[in-house]
Amino acid sequence: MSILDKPWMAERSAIDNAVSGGSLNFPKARVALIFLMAVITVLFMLFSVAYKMRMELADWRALADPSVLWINTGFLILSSVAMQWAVSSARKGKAENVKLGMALGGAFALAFLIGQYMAWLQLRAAGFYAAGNPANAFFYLITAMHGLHMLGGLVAWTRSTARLWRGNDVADVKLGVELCATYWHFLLVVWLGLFAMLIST
Amino acid sequence: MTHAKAEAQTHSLGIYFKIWALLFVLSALSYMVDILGFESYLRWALILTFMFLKAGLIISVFMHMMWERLAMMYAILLPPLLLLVFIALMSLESDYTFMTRVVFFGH
Amino acid sequence: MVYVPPQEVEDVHLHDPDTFMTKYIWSQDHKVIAVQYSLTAIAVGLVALVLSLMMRLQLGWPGVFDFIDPESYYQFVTMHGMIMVIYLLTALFLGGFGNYLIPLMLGARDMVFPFLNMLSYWVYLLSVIVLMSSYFVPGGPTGAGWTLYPPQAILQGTPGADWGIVTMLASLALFIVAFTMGGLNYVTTVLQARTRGMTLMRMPLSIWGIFVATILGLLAFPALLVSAVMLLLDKLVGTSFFMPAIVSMGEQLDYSGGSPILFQHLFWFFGHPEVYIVALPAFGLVSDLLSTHARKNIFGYRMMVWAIVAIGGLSFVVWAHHMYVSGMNPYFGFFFATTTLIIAVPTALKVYNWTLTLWRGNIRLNVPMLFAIGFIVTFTNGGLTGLFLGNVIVDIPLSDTYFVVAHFHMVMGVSPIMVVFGSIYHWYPKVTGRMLDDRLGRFHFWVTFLGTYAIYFPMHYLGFIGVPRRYYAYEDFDFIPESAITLNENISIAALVVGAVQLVFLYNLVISYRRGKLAGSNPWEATTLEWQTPQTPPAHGNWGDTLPVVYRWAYDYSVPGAAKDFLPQNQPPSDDAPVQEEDNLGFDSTDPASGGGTREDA
Amino acid sequence: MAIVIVLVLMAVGSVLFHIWTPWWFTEVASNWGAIDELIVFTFAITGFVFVAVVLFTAYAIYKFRYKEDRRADYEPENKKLEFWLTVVTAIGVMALLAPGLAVWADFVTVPEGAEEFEVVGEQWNWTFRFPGADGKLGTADVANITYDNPFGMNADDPNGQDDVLIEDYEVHLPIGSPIKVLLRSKDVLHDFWVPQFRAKMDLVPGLESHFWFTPTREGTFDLLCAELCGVGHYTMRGKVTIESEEAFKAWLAAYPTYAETVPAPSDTGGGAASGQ
Ligand code: HEA
Ligand code: HEA
Ligand code: CUA
Ligand SMILES: [Cu+2]
Repeated sequence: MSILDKPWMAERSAIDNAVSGGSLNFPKARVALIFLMAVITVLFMLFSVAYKMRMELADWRALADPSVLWINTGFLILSSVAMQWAVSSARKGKAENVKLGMALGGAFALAFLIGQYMAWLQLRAAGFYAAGNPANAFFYLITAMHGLHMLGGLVAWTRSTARLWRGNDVADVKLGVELCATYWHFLLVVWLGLFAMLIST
Repeated sequence: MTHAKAEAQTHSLGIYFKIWALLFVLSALSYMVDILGFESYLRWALILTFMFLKAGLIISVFMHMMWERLAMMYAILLPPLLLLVFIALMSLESDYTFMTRVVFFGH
Repeated sequence: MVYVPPQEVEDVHLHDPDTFMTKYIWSQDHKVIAVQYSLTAIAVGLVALVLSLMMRLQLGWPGVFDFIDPESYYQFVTMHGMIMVIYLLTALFLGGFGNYLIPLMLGARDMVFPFLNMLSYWVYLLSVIVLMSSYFVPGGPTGAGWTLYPPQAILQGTPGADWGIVTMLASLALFIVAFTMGGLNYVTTVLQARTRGMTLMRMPLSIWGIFVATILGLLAFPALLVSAVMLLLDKLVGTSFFMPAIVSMGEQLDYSGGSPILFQHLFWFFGHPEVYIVALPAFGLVSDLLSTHARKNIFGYRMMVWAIVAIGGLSFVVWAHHMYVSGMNPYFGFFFATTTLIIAVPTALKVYNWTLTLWRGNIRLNVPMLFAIGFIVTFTNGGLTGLFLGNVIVDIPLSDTYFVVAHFHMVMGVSPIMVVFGSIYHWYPKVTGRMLDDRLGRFHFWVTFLGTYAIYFPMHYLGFIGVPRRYYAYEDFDFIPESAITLNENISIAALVVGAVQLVFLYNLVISYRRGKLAGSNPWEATTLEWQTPQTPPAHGNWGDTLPVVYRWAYDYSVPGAAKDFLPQNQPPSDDAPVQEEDNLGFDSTDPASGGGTREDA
Repeated sequence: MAIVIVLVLMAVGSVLFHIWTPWWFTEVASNWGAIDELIVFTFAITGFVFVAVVLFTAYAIYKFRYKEDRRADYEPENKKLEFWLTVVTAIGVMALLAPGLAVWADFVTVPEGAEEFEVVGEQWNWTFRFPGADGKLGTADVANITYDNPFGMNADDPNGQDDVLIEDYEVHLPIGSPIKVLLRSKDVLHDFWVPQFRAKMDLVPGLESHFWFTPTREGTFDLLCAELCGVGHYTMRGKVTIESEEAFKAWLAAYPTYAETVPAPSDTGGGAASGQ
């Protein structure tokens, strides 16, 4: 099916009649997630554009990136790994491991968020206020935006996890677990990009 | 009409040649970027654009991907590509602003 | 011809309403949500309409109405522009028409995420409430112009710089959240929930327009969000994203180094796609109106789809044509003038195809058709003035004059509004089961069409003289002749008349709900699926027990050899309902790239 | 059928309105007369398209109005026709664009040796600065602005000492030679616009914008602000007088140079005190 088809023609018609209405072989929720991730990508790309542009103006003073960021990045990676483990356990039908993986994934994600907050506190203590310099402002802004998206992920995570704990069948929650994991990996990649940008300048 | 026939008519030889021609043009354009000496971000934006376009073409035709699926991939991938235009222009813009500040504001 | 049985639908769980509250208030039915969206949008639209009339009072009879001072004038301008573009048109086309038509036209039972859909409406309502609350905060709503350019938007000297701008930005952020929830729903529904036989290329153009506009919105609104968030921080926290060193009212402020131009780039990277977000659904809907009432297939369907997609893509690389006089890098002018004029080509093709659809048709001049014709005229007019503005050097004298105001009202304030009206007359029978009154409708059309032309056509000439926009008053300028003041007065009179006549329309909406002629299920003898529902108005779940199966494209009007002059999309091929056997119609029938795989999943 | 008549009247009426309109450009007073010509040319092309589309629509409606016993044609597409329409439109668009870009190229290339002067905008006043005897403007920055130094002059820039500062809403310019207008704002966006010159450009805080023109007609013209800059936007007015070189020199001589406005010698460094 393509834009070159002539939908009014008989031969085309015969083919089209047999076509079921789904364009993609994914569950609906996954399609929505893909679009959501595209939207978020655009959002962060635009922040980066603004960052790059603002950086080239003269009053930019790079800030000393708090070292706790490295630890946080570690948490985020662990969180992603745990989620992935939950997914593969779900595929194998091992309910207990799924629970454990999800719990760990959530815990590490929380640890990441707390760590990000610590980074803010450290910066403030060191006198880097948002209004002081655009580099500081961008740091707070970008980490906050990323954190908000993580929080949003945690809401979805809570729903899937609650269903797991209520004793639903693994097969029922499999999709939820998979989508969470995808989103987690996505946020990890976004963070790695942002982190690279923040520390390299 | 059977499905086999539908599949068979999908990729006649002509389209391969057309695609080859297009790929050729795109590569030529990439080289032009070098030859004409575009600079910094613009250069990379252009090269990346052509690269993406080529990759897209190859995926779409030679790897027998489903059109509909592809259309969606493009719908998702194209805008970030257009964002590259934005990035390139914004980079030029900040240089320009910076330049006027140096010349006229004295810092 | 193989017979394909109806698709085995995986039974969607419908949220069945049992009480009044769940049926009409917390409803998850896309039809109810659509009506909620539409009514809310029309309500704020009326506010914006009243604001425009207040502006016209001041411009027509300067100083006579002393409750309009400069502060309130700029607040009127800003709220009028913002409401009309975002809260009325975007919400009405996508939240209203999108919600109503997507599932019905595609043969689905509902949107794929009904709960999210409901949430989307409530967040939209919240954003409207926050917006309206700016009338009650100290200082009133912002008067920064709908473009909200910093530094002015957040500095003293602009009305509402303390609170109004904050409520405005907060409301926009909420709107974006609402839109994203709705948008993901529309896109996923179009891609995944079509009924058997409904391929993408069989979709009515309404759906194409709404679909592409939704994708544009999903990808463009983030730019508005980014600029709004950063502007908010500059305002509240004192960061300098957009703010350079500034002396305001004789005092050095605590800002340095930022770039106001960056805001403009971000804003228009959203803003230009935004104008197509309101144009593309209009393009789609009007195509269906024209085709149905001309009893003829839309001319050049494939070209129309291609043009919608091309316009959508191109609209992301023309943004800086709003910034020719902004002091940006002057060499950008070459790039943006070129891309801007290129966009005129696919748009022109759409105009041609609309007129060619009328050619050799069998045109029923009913109210929706009249509005559709009105659209063609006003859109052509407004689009052509866009060519003046897009051609960078020609824009230099015209920018920020009434020529621009005339351009965008013609192309956005009149032509899509024509489509809105036409579409309401067209689909009201499906929504309520009753026809709108025809005589009132004709009256409404004639006054609106002639009236708006009388408002905006002469306005271009004010622009040529050089009358600047966003001026509270024009006192003793040498270059503005006395006659221009008289002209302004006449424009205002026309605007008041047109504004008043909208009450007739509202009256018609209300009165016909009870007293209108019963419509039956397919009063216009249209082919698309929404007219083939078992009940009118469609019941919850839309289709009764089995989903419809689609056997033809959306435009089988006046098929040679058919018994009737329209064949519904779900009518199987037969002797008195043929499909075209051979390609003796088009110019070139060999088309190596067409064809493609079919899919067998349920 | 009323719609057919109305459409024809609209097409004809719009053209007649255009021909007879009393509302048109003021007489041009700069070298940018080419813009007027381009607009007339654009009008010719777009006007033709508009009339053609509307008349065609009207004719189609008239000819193919509903008849019970008639069937519409079945015509999904006509590739040949669509192709030619695309080509014709593309040609039309290029015909508009090419001359436009040529004039734009003139607009962005400031001629060698153009006289410079600077417009400084603030809410809601215009002030001006001329380069003085050395022909060079000194650097200036908003951060330097104090009560005594309203232009934010850099005290230690030698080029700036002889700059002539004009805190007045009226500016004079010599006729006949190209002038580069530099634009700077202290607070928000403004836009320097004299309708008779055709050209306009924003004043942007945080950068320096510019455009150029050659005055070709003597007289005093309204200067107005064309970018929304707060409640006083519509009151931000000025005057530009174009006159002979001698008259201009005489006028300029009446205004103080920067060095003359600096209150006391000991104070010269004071300008650097910024409000940061
Ligand atoms: C629905 C909304 C809508 C649409 C569709 C358009 C369509 C177009 N617009 Fe418009 N525009 C606005 C809404 C819209 N605009 C708004 C809201 C603003 C002002 C914002 C503000 O500042 O507040 C604006 C401002 C605006 C500007 C900035 C002016 C300024 O501030 O100085 C420019 C400049 O390029 C422009 C250009 C165009 C062009 C080239 C098109 C084209 O897409 C038009 C294409 C259509 C046609 C050309 C007609 C059909 C063609 C033919 C019949 C054939 C033609 C044939 C030949 C030429 C041979 N518009
Ligand atoms: C869709 C967009 C839209 C619409 C419909 C309108 C409608 C009108 N507009 Fe407006 N306008 C804008 C978008 C729109 N406008 C924008 C974006 C600006 C720029 C703001 C800025 O500079 O920041 C602007 C600015 C603007 C100005 C310039 C002010 C200035 O620069 O100082 C003026 C002046 O006359 C004006 C007048 C009018 C009038 C008289 C109407 C009308 O009222 C015309 C007649 C009425 C109709 C055509 C019917 C309209 C129908 C509805 C409103 C829906 C109501 C719903 C139902 C009844 C179902 N508008
Ligand atoms: Cu200064 Cu408007
Ligand atoms: Cu635009």
